Amino acid sequence: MNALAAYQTSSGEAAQFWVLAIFAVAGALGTVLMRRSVHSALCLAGTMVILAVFYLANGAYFLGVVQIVVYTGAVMMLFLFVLMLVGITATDSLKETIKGQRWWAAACGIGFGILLMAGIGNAGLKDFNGLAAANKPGNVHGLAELIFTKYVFAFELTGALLITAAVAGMVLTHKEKTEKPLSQREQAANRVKEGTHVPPLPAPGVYARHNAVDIAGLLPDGSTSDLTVIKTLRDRGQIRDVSQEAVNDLAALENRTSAYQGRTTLPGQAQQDHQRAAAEGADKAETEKEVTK
Amino acid sequence: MSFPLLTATAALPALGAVATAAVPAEKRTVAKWLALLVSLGTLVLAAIVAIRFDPDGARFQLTESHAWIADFGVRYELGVDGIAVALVGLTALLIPFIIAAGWHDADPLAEKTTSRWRPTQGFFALILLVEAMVVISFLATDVFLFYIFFEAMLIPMYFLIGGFGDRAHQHGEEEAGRQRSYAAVKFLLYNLAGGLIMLAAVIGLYAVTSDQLGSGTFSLQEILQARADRDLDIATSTERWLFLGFFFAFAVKAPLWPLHTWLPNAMGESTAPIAVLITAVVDKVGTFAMLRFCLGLFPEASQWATPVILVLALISIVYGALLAVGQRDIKRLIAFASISHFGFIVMGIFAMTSQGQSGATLYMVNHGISTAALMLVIGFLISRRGSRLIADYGGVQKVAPVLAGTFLIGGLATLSLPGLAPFVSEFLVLVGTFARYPVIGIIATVGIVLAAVYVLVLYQRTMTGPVKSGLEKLPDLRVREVLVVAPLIALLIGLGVYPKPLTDIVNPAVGHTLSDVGEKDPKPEHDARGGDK
Amino acid sequence: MESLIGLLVAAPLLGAAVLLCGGRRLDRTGHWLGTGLAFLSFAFGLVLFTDMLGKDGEHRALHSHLFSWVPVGDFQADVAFQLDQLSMTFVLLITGVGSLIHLYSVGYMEHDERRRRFFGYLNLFLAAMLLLVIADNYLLLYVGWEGVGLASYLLIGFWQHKPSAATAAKKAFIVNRVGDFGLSVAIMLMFTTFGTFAFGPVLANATEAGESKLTAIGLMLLLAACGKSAQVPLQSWLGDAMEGPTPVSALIHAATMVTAGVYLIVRSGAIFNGAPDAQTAVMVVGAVTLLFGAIVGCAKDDIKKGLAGSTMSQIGYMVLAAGLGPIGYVFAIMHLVTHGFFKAGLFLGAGSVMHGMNDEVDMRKYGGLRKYMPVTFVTFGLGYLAIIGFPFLSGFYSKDHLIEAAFARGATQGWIFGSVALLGAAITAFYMTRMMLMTFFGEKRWQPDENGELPHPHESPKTMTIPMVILAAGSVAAGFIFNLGERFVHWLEPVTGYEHGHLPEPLNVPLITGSAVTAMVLGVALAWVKYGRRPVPAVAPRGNALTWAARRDLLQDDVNHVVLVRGGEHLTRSLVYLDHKVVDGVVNGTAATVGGLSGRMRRVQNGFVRSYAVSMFGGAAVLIAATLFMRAV
Amino acid sequence: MNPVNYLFLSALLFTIGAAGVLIRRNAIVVFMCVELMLNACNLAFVTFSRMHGNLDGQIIAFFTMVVAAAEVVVGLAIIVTVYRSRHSASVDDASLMKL
Repeated sequence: MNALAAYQTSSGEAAQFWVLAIFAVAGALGTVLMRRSVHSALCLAGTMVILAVFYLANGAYFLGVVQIVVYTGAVMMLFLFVLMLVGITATDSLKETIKGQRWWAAACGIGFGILLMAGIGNAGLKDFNGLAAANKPGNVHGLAELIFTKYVFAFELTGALLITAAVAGMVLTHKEKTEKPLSQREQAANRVKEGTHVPPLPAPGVYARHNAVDIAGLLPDGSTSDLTVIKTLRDRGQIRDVSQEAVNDLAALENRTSAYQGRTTLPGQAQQDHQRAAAEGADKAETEKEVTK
Repeated sequence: MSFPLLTATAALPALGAVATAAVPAEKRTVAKWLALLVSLGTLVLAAIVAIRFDPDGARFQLTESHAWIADFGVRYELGVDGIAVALVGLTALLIPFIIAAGWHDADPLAEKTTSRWRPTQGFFALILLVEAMVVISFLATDVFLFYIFFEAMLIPMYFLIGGFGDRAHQHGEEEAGRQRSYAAVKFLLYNLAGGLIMLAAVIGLYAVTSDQLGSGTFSLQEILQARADRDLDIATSTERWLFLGFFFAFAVKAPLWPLHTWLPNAMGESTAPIAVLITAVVDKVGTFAMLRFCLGLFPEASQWATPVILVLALISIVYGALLAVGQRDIKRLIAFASISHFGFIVMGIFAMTSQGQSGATLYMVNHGISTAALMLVIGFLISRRGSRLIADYGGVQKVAPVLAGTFLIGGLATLSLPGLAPFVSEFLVLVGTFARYPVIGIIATVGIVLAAVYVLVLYQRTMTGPVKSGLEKLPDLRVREVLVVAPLIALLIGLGVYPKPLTDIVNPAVGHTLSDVGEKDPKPEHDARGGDK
Repeated sequence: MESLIGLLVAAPLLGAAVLLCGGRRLDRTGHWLGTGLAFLSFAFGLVLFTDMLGKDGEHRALHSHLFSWVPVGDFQADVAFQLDQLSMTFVLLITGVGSLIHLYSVGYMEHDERRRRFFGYLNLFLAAMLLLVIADNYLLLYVGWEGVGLASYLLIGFWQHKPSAATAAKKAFIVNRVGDFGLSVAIMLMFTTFGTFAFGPVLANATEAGESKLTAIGLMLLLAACGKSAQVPLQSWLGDAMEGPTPVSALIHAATMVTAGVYLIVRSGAIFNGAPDAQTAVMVVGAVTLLFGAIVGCAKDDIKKGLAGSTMSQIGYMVLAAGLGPIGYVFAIMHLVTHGFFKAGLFLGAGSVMHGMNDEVDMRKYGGLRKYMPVTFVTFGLGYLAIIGFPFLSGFYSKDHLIEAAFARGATQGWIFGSVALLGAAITAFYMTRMMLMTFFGEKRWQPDENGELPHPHESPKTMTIPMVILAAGSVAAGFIFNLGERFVHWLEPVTGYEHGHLPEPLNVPLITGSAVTAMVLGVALAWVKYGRRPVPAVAPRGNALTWAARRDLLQDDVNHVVLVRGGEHLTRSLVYLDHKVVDGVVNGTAATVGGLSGRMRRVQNGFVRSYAVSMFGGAAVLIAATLFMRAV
Repeated sequence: MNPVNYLFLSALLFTIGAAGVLIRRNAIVVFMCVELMLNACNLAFVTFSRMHGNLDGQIIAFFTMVVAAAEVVVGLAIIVTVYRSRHSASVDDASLMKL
């Protein structure tokens, strides 16, 4: 490997580069284009391993190993863990929702890539020293010397950063219950204390007028009780109010009955009676609602 | 180091504003009296400044100077010349009247004992805050210091315009709120735009001074001195650009045609005392600054721009008067009349004669007083009837003769009747302009005819004729209201008959300004005074 | 003595202040206070007059410097008075007639609940008018000038509840303002030309300034005089001004204020002497107004408007005389004084008639009043004789001299203006006779008023008749006294110059006097034929086109209305529209454009992180491109 | 072969990673693309190290890795938290700042 300090690399390395580079790029493309995130993660892992090989080829032995152990081993595993948490089967819809996003991304990407490469090509990087001298005492040795002398403060800071990150990770993901959950008894006591609905909710279908779930049942006094409708519908405001229709139907029915039986109740009067009852019922229902709130 | 009188004059209302704002919610009356007392105290301080000021002494007196932002040469520099004394006096004089006139303007509509909302305290605190800022703008001799308060004034004014309007509005409360916020935003945007352009010019000035003097400075006195010693010689084109930057801001504030359209909205939608505050006090900073900064800092450019500015001023005069004739809303009418008057002031300043500039300074004072008198009476009238439309009034003279009488005197002052103060200043401006620009002077004189038209048409439509239905029970002025208006009228007459104390203070300052610009009064063709004087 | 000059003004000014600020407490006594102060001022005037008579002609002028008013640089305006013979004449006329009219008003305004204020305004007028005539510079004169305008405005519009009165007052003030424009410009011209505008230096050095300057000043002064003295083309306000109470018409719109223009021209004689073109303009204005007023006077059925036309015409005479130069100044002033007597008397008589006739002003509804109001009839009759120039009454002397002076001008101008003056005399006789016949002679044409009551004409109370009698005596005797030994001429000579005796060409004075008397007789005869012999119809006949036009003030109001009022309305309305749409529109348009653009730009801010990332990425690409480009260059 | 080719590869990978950040919506994949970009940078650093003949470039790459590790910890923790509250790992759903 000492021969690397040349302007040209060895042909072995060249062959290795051209073969692996293709795979690296393919892996990168796979990361971006795979629908399933697990596949993306695996592609990325592949690319990282190839990069580790490149590091080794470039004389960065320590980094190559670290790349495999830390990156491919630990970080990618972390990704996979999170993928498990979030749902491994989740597939991304590849349909773009933002108008023009793909085109812009493609244009910018291609433009950026071409410009960057043109920049590198233009840079005139003729100076190629190789690491033979630097790696003489051993790569790890050289790195350690630099880290613990020249970059010691940066190193200490990264240490602090890592600790902070660890703490942050714990704080963010940890959800602690600070209070004991209330028992049923305590909940009941609270209800009484707050003066909200003390007795149990009316059973569904109390004096039901209808078998649809969104129609409130009738209370004994003829008014409707919204509490008989399930909470979801109540919250959405989807209670169907047919009380007046029902009352009118009832009035008509009674009238017909009276007429059939030859009773003397005036139709209008009966209707009025019912309407009054309905109105009182509505009032009561309103007060009830307020109480519930 | 003697007692910092000028700082005290500006600081007292500022502290008063804080104290007023801190008064508890239910003690509204305390807040009102506190604000009134503070404004009266400021008046006393202003009077002491006027007494201690020696007209024949140095140009800037009672000066105070402290380093402030040393890195940029910004100093806390205060000083008064005669013009500033006159205008500080005007401000300190008018604020108590504004406060007294607006006594009930900010009372909450319904008594809410638990409310933490304190509109009354806020209203009076904001007025005092504006006073403090206006005073310090008049006193500042450091361009940067001036700029800060010139701009900061917008904040309390914005709230005063947008937050407190007339109780009654012909289109209902909701529409009134919309109009009000429109007016407030318009006021803010116009003045902000002007101010930002000025900021660029202020920075440009700093760049020029630091380039030529070694260290940059904003101090007016230093710049004047350097200019006199020929250390500072701003390149012609640079000077013109800087001048335009300054002038634009002041022309918006003044307001000069065609930058005037914010004024009718702002004056129309705010309550009468605030309308007075806008036109009689705050706008004066613009014309004052033209006189002090535009002419002092950029004499050559001022001369260069004079023809255009005079024409704009002339358009303002005639245009404002014509539009006043066509208004249907009383307050907007007064606003357009004010635009016409500001045209006179600007014309006087740029006529570059001692008559013109002394006249313009007197005009600022007199216009303040006369507009205050007229506008406050109109405010009392509007608060009684609840409408600003001229068509809703008629025959007021019969039911409320005192109100009509004071209204008429205010109106006559607005049309510059000889014997009342505005006549002196208007005639001086006209004479001063005529001496150098006869044609412009003559056309401007047409303004006095138009002034008669709009004032008398307004008086005729509102005060005379048969009593309009709904006005039969209109109460006449109450004691508080008479107390507000009577001193103003007395001042109008007093300054109309004996303006000499004021001219004595103003004349030397105008002389300095004229020598800054390097202009002398034109000599009469056949001096006939030889043996006589 | 000098301090008395200030008191002349101070007395009525104090009255005005006390009466206007005094409140209801003074309602019962206020009018006597006002009248007393007017008489006090008259007394001061008399004291000063006797003092003045005791001095040599050239040294009679008094000067009094009160204080420096507006000192700014070269502009030095002082509050200073100058009382010379010309001013003295006016002071006596103003305070004398003024006091009488105060007295008259005590009776005339007895039933008006706002009488106190009326006297306040009258006092204010007296103060302003006195200030006008005793000021020693043009700027102070201007103060008095506008002051009388204000008083006139307040008094014309005294019955403000009548829209017609309010409109008339406004019109008077605004038209006067047009005149004031002229006075302002004249003062400015004086300041730039002479460096001062005090009478002394300006008039003494007038000849030094070039003729063109003097002409400009003169024309501007003429414009001012036209406004105040109701001369064509600014005459339209005077007829409407009759909406005011009659004493006001007598004092302000006949005897004193409207003659201020004549005072101004005579006072500025030195300027006009150096500007022949301006003088010609003055004469033309005078001559035109003379005929204009006379023609209008012939057609009016409203007694006060008829008298107003007459006033206009008589002031036309004075202006014409003032335009003649030093020859005419004295006669202008003399006619002014005699006119002050008889016209005030006539107005007071008219007021007395109206007082008796339930405020009816239409002469066609009068008739045969001489039996019911003997004192009024006699005093009115004497005034009538004086105005038509009946021999040896005051109007005869003053008008006759005036016509002579016009002819003395010589050449074509002299003939034209002389003939106009003669024609005017004939028309004057015609319309005054018509007025006399319609009011006091013929049968009763009384109409019930709106309450259905027929008027009960009766003689007016003493407070009203006494002033009428005094004024009638003045109209009879003043001319004769003034003319005795050319007394009036010698009195004014030091002010107006001495040239009146030196007529440029020999004139046939008896012939001119004869023609004037003949013209008068012709006018009276024609009127008698038309209105004396036949009964006067109670409803005005249609008449010919000239009558129709004359009834409408020769259409001048219509022209004003169409050109100025309508035009002005359209102008202001379109300007209001423009201001809203264009001036404001530009700014609002800018705001709307910025708002619209921002609305578009806002869509870029769609809230998606990826979208922002694209822009970052694009930005990075641009940065690289820029770096490469810069390196390449 | 010229070692500059490593740099071209690095640029290519970086661009691909960036494009992935732009077009993917799953937060985790976006994150992986960020990692790809970081790795591309590391490759460049290592190559530079070799070119210059000293180890400073490798040190920088080393630090990058440490920081990336820290970033991954925090970033994934955030993703998990967001997922808990919104039941979605799509970056487009976190658009509360949109008007």
